[in-house]
Amino acid sequence: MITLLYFARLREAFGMASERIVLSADTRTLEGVRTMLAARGGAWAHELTAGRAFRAAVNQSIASGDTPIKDGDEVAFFPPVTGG
Amino acid sequence: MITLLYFARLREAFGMASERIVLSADTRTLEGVRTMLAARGGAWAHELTAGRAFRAAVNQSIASGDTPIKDGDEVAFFPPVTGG
Amino acid sequence: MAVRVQAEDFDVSAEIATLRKDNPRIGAIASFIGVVRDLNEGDSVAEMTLEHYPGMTEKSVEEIIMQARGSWQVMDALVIHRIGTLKPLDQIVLVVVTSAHRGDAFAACEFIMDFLKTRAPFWKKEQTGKGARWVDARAADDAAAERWQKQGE
Amino acid sequence: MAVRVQAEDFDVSAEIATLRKDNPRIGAIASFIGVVRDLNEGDSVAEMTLEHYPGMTEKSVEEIIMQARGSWQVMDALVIHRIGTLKPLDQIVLVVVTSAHRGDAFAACEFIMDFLKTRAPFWKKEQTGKGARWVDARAADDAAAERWQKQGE
Repeated sequence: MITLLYFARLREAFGMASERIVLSADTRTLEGVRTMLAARGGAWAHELTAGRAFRAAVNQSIASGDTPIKDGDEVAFFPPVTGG
Repeated sequence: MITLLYFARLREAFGMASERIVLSADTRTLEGVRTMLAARGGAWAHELTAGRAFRAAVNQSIASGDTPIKDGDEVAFFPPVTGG
Repeated sequence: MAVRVQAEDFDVSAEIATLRKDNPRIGAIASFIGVVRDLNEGDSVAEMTLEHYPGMTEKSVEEIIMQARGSWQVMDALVIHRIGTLKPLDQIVLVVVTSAHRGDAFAACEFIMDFLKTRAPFWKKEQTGKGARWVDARAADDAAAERWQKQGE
Repeated sequence: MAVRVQAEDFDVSAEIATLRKDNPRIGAIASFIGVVRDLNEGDSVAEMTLEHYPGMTEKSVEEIIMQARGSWQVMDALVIHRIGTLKPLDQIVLVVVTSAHRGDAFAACEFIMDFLKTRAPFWKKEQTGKGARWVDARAADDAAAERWQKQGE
């Protein structure tokens, strides 16, 4: 199981703030998680493609496609930040 | 007549904060005023020589040796500033 | 070092007094306050809502402050970032840095602020005359943050 | 734009509120407070006395602010400099700059502060364990001011 969190525009687009999913045996990186989510189609396919401006964090640190994912991780997807 | 003002260390060294003097006919620049004051000897000669760190203003603007001086001007001598 | 994410407003004088802790080695206090403007990208803004990523926000801002401490002589630093609904003229963010000298205080304060704009997980949704919209990250902000990375290379 | 030379202390929150005048175009407020340290050049400082050149002080600081307005997008600026006798922990100087954007606010605030240290006619006399002494101008301060002139060339 991993925890998935969505923020701001992505939270609205997906219609949910978080979910818990079981990691398939061949999903070992952040890119694997993204591919799996994009395969849901609809807003998931639209928002989580390479051309879109989104960011991801693994266990609350900014992560990239090759960041390893393991059971128990907290994985977040969100738009570029606009604080301050 | 011109007004002379002295600040900080120079005020203490000269034992006065201000004075009014009559400009001699051949004193037409700030350098001329400095030469005239340095000719008084003692602290005046000591403080107002080229090697010492002092600054001057004419009519409340930082001035240099060739700044013209005319009757009615306010001329100030002081050490480098240390505000803030 | 303190990082606070809160809905409540703040008072810069009171925060500075707390941060100084009567430390007589402090000679310089640089601070920055961000406030809500009534105009963004040419549209009038009635109000905005700030959302954040609890946990990651505090962690990332603490990391930013540690990085500032590594680059400049910093006595202490405070970051307050508000969340929730804010209106024009409301204060959004406060950064205060104390130091012995002003150059370090200014540099560290601006560094922290630039990273808050580009790295800390906050998002703004504006209510404008044309409806609600999420604010896009500005290229100028990314450039400001990148400047620091180049200097550090 | 306001320049004040005064013996009285100041409150940064109150001064910022006055300077903002509820202008909703302001997005950024950079401020700097200089305070008296208990140590200078390795000697403990019990108190200091600040002397200035009335008239020239206000004139030169106003000129500095005008110069900052020419270089950056500045909404308004405030400078307060205290004179008289001050003790460690006392506030000496306040510079506040309001702007639409943070880069301009930071740059103008630091610019004004650097010039206050090097050009405005203030002098400090410290009372230390070794007796009273006039503070010498620091080469580092001259270098900080010179940096701006080079950028302007």
